Amino acid sequence: MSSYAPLFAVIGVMLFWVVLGLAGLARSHDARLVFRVLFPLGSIAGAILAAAGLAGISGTPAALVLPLGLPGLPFHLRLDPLSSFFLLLLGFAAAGISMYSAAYFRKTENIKPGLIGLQYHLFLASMLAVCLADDAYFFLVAWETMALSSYFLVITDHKLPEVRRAGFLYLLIAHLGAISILLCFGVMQNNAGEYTFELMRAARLSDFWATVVFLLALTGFGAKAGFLPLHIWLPEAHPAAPSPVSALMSGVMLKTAIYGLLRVTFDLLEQQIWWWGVVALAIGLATALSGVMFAAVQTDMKRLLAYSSIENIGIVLAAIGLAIIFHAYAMNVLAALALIAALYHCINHAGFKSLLFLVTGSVMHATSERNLGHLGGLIRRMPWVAWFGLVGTLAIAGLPPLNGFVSEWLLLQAFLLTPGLPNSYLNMLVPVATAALVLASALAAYVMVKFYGVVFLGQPREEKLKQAQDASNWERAAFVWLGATCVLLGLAPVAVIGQLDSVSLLLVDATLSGNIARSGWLFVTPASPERASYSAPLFLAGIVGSVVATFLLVRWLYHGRVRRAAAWDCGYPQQTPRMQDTAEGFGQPIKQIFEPFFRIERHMPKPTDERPYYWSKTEDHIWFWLYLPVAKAAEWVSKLVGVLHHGRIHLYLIYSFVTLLALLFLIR
Amino acid sequence: MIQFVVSQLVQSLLVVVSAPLMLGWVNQCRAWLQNRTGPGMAQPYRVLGKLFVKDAVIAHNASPLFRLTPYVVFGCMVLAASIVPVLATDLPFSPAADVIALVGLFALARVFMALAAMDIGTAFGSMGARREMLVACLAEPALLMVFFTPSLISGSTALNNIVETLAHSSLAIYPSMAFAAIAFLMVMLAENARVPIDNPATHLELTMIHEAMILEYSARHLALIEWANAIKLTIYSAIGVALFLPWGIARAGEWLMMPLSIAAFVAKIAAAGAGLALLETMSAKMRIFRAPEFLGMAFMLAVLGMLTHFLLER
Amino acid sequence: MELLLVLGIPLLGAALLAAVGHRAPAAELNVLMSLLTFAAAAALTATVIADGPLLTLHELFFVDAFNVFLVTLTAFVAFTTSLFSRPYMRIEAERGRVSPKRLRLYHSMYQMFSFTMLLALLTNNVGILWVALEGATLATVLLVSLYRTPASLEAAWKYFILCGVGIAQALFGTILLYLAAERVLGAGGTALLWTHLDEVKASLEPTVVSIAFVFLLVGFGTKVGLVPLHNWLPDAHAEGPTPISAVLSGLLLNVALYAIVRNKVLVDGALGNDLAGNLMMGFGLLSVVVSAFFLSRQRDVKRLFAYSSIEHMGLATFAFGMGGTVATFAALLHMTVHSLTKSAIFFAVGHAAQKVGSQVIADIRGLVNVSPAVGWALMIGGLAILGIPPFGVFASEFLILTTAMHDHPWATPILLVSLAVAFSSIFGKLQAMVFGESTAHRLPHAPAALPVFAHLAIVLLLGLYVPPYLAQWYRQAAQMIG
Amino acid sequence: MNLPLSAQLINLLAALMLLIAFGMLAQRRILTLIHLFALQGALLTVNTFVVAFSTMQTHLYYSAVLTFVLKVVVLPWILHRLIVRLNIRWDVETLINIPTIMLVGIVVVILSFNLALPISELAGTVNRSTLGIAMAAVLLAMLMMITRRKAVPQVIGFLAMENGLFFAATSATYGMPMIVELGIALDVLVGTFIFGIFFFQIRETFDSLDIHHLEKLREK
Repeated sequence: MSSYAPLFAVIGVMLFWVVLGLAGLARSHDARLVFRVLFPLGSIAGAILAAAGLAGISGTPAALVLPLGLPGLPFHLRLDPLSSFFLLLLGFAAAGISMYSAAYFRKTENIKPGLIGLQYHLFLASMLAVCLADDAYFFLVAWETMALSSYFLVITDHKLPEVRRAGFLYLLIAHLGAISILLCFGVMQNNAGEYTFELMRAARLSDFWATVVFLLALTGFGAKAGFLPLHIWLPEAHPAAPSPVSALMSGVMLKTAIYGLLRVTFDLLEQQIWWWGVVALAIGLATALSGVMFAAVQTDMKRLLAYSSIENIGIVLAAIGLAIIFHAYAMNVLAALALIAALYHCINHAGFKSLLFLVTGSVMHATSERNLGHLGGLIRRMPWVAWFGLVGTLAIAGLPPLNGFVSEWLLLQAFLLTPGLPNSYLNMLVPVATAALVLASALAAYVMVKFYGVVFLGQPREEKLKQAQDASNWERAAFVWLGATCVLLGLAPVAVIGQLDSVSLLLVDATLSGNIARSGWLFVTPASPERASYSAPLFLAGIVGSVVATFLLVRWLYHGRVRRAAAWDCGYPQQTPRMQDTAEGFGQPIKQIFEPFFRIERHMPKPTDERPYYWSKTEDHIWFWLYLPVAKAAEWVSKLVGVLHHGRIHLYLIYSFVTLLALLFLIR
Repeated sequence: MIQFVVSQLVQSLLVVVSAPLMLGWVNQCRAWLQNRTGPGMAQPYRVLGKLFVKDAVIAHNASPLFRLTPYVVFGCMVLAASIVPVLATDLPFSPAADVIALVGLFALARVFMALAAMDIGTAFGSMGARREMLVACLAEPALLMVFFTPSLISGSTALNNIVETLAHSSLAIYPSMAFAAIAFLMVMLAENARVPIDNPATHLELTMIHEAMILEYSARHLALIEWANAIKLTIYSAIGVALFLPWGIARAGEWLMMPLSIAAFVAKIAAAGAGLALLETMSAKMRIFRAPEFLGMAFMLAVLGMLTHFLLER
Repeated sequence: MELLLVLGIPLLGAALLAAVGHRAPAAELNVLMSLLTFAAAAALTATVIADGPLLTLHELFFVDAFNVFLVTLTAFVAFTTSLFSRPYMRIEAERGRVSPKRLRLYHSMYQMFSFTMLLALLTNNVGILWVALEGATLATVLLVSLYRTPASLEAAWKYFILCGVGIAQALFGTILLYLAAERVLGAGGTALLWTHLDEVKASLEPTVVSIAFVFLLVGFGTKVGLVPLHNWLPDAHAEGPTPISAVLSGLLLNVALYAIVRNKVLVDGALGNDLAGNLMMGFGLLSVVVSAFFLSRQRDVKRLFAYSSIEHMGLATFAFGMGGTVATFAALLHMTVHSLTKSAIFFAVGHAAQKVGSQVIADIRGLVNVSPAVGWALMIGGLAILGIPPFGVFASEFLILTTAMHDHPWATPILLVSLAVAFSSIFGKLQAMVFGESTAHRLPHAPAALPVFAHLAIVLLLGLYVPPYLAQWYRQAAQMIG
Repeated sequence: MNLPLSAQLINLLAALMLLIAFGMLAQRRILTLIHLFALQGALLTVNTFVVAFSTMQTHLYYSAVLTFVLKVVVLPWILHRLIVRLNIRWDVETLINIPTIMLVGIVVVILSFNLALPISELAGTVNRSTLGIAMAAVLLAMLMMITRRKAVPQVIGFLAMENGLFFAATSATYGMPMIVELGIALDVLVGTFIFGIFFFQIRETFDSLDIHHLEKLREK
């Protein structure tokens, strides 16, 4: 197999997706064609892409130049391990999600099938192009196309004002990010109309300009990934979008930002400075913590998942920061460890977050409810959705032996290895950072218990929930696909890390394979067997074994008589669903403990109210401390400027007169 | 190889079987301290036996998850028991899971417990689940930080390696371990639903945490859960003694050391149990919203432990 | 020969339409004339491609890489705009906003305007250039006040006075240039011929030339709409008929900028320092910033896009000011794509305003629901003008910003802020107009979708693929402008 | 100073130009304004003749004639007709009071002289200092446009500006090439006509020529 085969396969998939979109547009109102044929085809293409990506990771880099683009700046494409990895991620997620969308959109009212198909497949194709681009112009074209197509998907039902608001916020921040990425490339280019990544790799930058590049990249990609404080669009846009789109945005699109950050920081810049890592680490942890805290107090399930995406992205950023620190001190193996933890977490998150968003999609279709306060007890009505939801929940809560645990385990190992650093301040920093990280993951478990418990367990809080239908076959297939990925990623870390080695070799020129291989395929030993090791298969075997053994033992020793009766609950007579904890109630303790971090509006009923009710609104300080003031300032300035256009022609003549005289003075 | 498996099984079974005894011992000590003649150390066994023969009563709307949970919880605890070095540090299973995985294991059990508690949809169930998760999400990081201090000292996160280093390296005083020990004690109280966070002996509605979660369980399911809790308590004590007074534990393959180490283990565990009882009798249960402060303190101490390690011991 | 056709046909058209402009087929005649002009321009372009720059009729006319593509562009936009104006003006007439007499004036002046534009572009004589630009003002000023509403009258008056004064300053600049030139070239005709001036530019007297450039910049800058000389622009765009807004934004501003750049070449040659460049960068930045902040407070959709024209002209001026091959290339590209995109937007806006019966943004809602063509055209055009890839505007802004980042990093924060503000202001209004619940209703005549989408298609093409000969021109022109 | 007679003559005329410019700046009555404008045109004509005579440039004669026809006969006549039609003979308002305008004017003149100094040093023509005066005339005309409240004086100011330019063209340089001059003349003529049309439109819309009616288009 020549090294070009994967590249051509990938390009083929990209074109195929575009063609699918256009085909849908051609027969715009033919729902059958679009959803029964085009989306499944797209999903198959996704699987092919995943395979190509897998092949590309281990393959040698292959480059290609298209005869498009600006004069002197044709589109450069390149497939190297890094891009292959993210293409793999895109591929498997897209395969599952397209499968799901085929069923989902068919059930959605008043949408134009062709339009949705076009936007959806353009979105996929542009994400693919982002990972494939090898020059600044093509990269940005793909990048903005991605933003644009996803924007149109977000505002699918644009008649709701809040949806439009969400879309506007999203595209605005995305555009800001794009501009600062553009400027970052502007610094790296050599000002001869040459914008290929090759030349940027070759370019040597002073420390100052390198820092400028890094900060611009951090801002630009952070706007897309949702780093603090640029994350506010995320919890707005995800609930607004249709669920498969939220799944794609959260599972894949955020990762393209991570891809860009890695590409610029480790590939295009040849040296890093240690304090960049500290900055990234700090921002990452802050993002993770705030994300998970806000997730804990949400009452809308998609907002909750959106905030949890922010948390996961924060963890990834923290890992990248650690990698930067290690790499800056030329401790490349440790850098590789941190980097692999980051990448591993990316792909894990793609798996379980897509799964969970799809689950919410099915729930919404079955119940037309998004508010946790009106759900509950669905495990009895929709077992498929519920059990795969459980898989996703356990995975995202970082519980062994599923995949979420592996990446957090690797990351913690990386943290525990920091004492090797020559910089004592950093050593002091490590315990705090570790603490924050662990706290975040513990809170994540809290959040997910809340999510799953309130949606699927307990008694249904509304009558209509009793008529909820379980997922259709297409949706089940998607669940199986993604759920299986989560399990496999959890069970075969050694194999995955083996694949990731070529990426870490590319970025920080070191691999873990030496350490990993030392104790066979069964054990993950990042540093050495004595130091730390983890074996998911054995672990699973242990749990399953002991559970089964216990079960059989109990069965064999004692009778299995079971009586059904009303719930006891300390003997309280009638139990109504309203007695269970609501989502708000479940989040209450977190709200109380971390009160200063929230901006809480409470409305307390007065004793005299006839119809007393209580509500509280929890908002983000950042919105009020950062965004509103900026908006106000802009408004103020524009009011100021507006005076210029005063309507009196004499005034205008005076402008011209004065300008003339001023310039005449100037040039003398 | 074979003797490894044997020692593995011996240690795990020892913990699993002797766990109720430990519980009984603690209760007995409490009885003595309160000038009561206690029910006797075998009481927990009797309780378990009785529960096992009873018919299980389950709420109408209980889902399969509800019935699965007791087995999962019990299985997790058994597995945990096989990770922690009790008598000797040669555990063939320990490479499969280090301290982080151990914490993960506890978390897994806890999450299932909480979900099962929410499954029936009673007021107390969800309240208990919420409080349990709250306590846990503060205790778990503290616990992990506690583990990190010794693992930084010993340069390993595998529990048996840690214990090996601590036990058999030339005797060194680790100030950081003092912080870690106090933090660990606090976490242990919280995680095992002991006073001052929770009171295992109460069914007073508004104060209970753990009991509230298992209200709906009966018969064998209840038995499994109670047993699992006993194992958990034992494991915690075992970890405590293994980390903070590791002396006398047998090195890999030292069969002659075995009897000695058994004696040492029993003695240490007994002491720990007595100490626990004493602590419980002396302190009063605190309000649920004081718990975060308590655990926050534990968390801070653990972090301080790591800091002091960097400060003084490198 | 083609050259004479290019100039002759619109002149003829002006005469014809002055005679029969009020009859029924006037609009078609207008289209026909514009089409012929465009054909002639295309032929001219072909010959220039074939055998290089062209200097004819006693050196009175001069076609090189710089103006040939502007000529084609002008003829093309004039043609498409005439296509658009056919249904548009018919609807206006049926609504009784314009009488047949005024239609005659409109059509004949439309042709006259494109004649002056082409003359300004083609002439080699700096004086004629001035005359043509003044002529353009005269041709359009009565069209701005076509509706005879108080507002339109006021707009026209301001347009006339301000541009008149500006153009007078430009004339003074031209005279000074002549004064400087005649000492080198001697009195008489040749001293105003750009080709000759270009040869001897190095030996022109610096002080005179610098003062001359100030007058020229302020004078022509008024027509380009550089802040603070821009005040006529939004009024004229908002109050005139939409086709006129389209050609004002699409053509007039370009040609005025062209005049400035032509003179900049001479001035750079004479001064040898980058005074001219710095002045232009200053004006450019000022225009971008101020117009960006103006955008957010607009209530009238045509004013909104008028200000965005100011912003983009400022960007182009800034790029020309930076100099260097890449930046100049970008500036030329920007002129092209901006005039295409902006005129397309004005087409869409015109139809939208007719559907709703109001130019007020708050009244225009949910266009996609009623007429997807207009709605999507407005949305896509707006996104294109906001510099979203893969449209051509993004290509030029990409080059401009990256170059700025490399050469003048201090300017980029200003640009960043302005672009962000502009984006939020325009896009917020755009989204509200295109999506959401609808207020628009059907029209008696089908909207002219062809010109809009033709323009947008070309802009899209230019973002993804610039034809080699076009790129070649840009390069040559960039070389020449330096 | 021993300049040739022609040069002295031209300088004299230049001085007169400046005088008239100030006169227009100070003038309140429209009718007088128009007369002053015509006078300025006459000066221009004479000046052009002198230049043409002294430098033997035949095409300047044509332009002199052109100037005479346009600026002494046609434009004043049109303006006169206009104000008769619109009967606005007495117009007294300026935005700022006259003395202040005068002061500003002085400043402008000084500035333009300063600017013109280096140029006129090297102006190769018989008359050196006229350029400064021309520039001054232009700027003063502009000042006049700024300060007048009604439409007609603004237009006269505009035309006076053209005069200044023309003066610069003829006296500083030996006149522009003929074709350009024709173009300029045409533009001026058409411009005046359009101004006329405007007067009527404004008049019929606002029934007054006061410009403060034309201040509605503004940022609210």
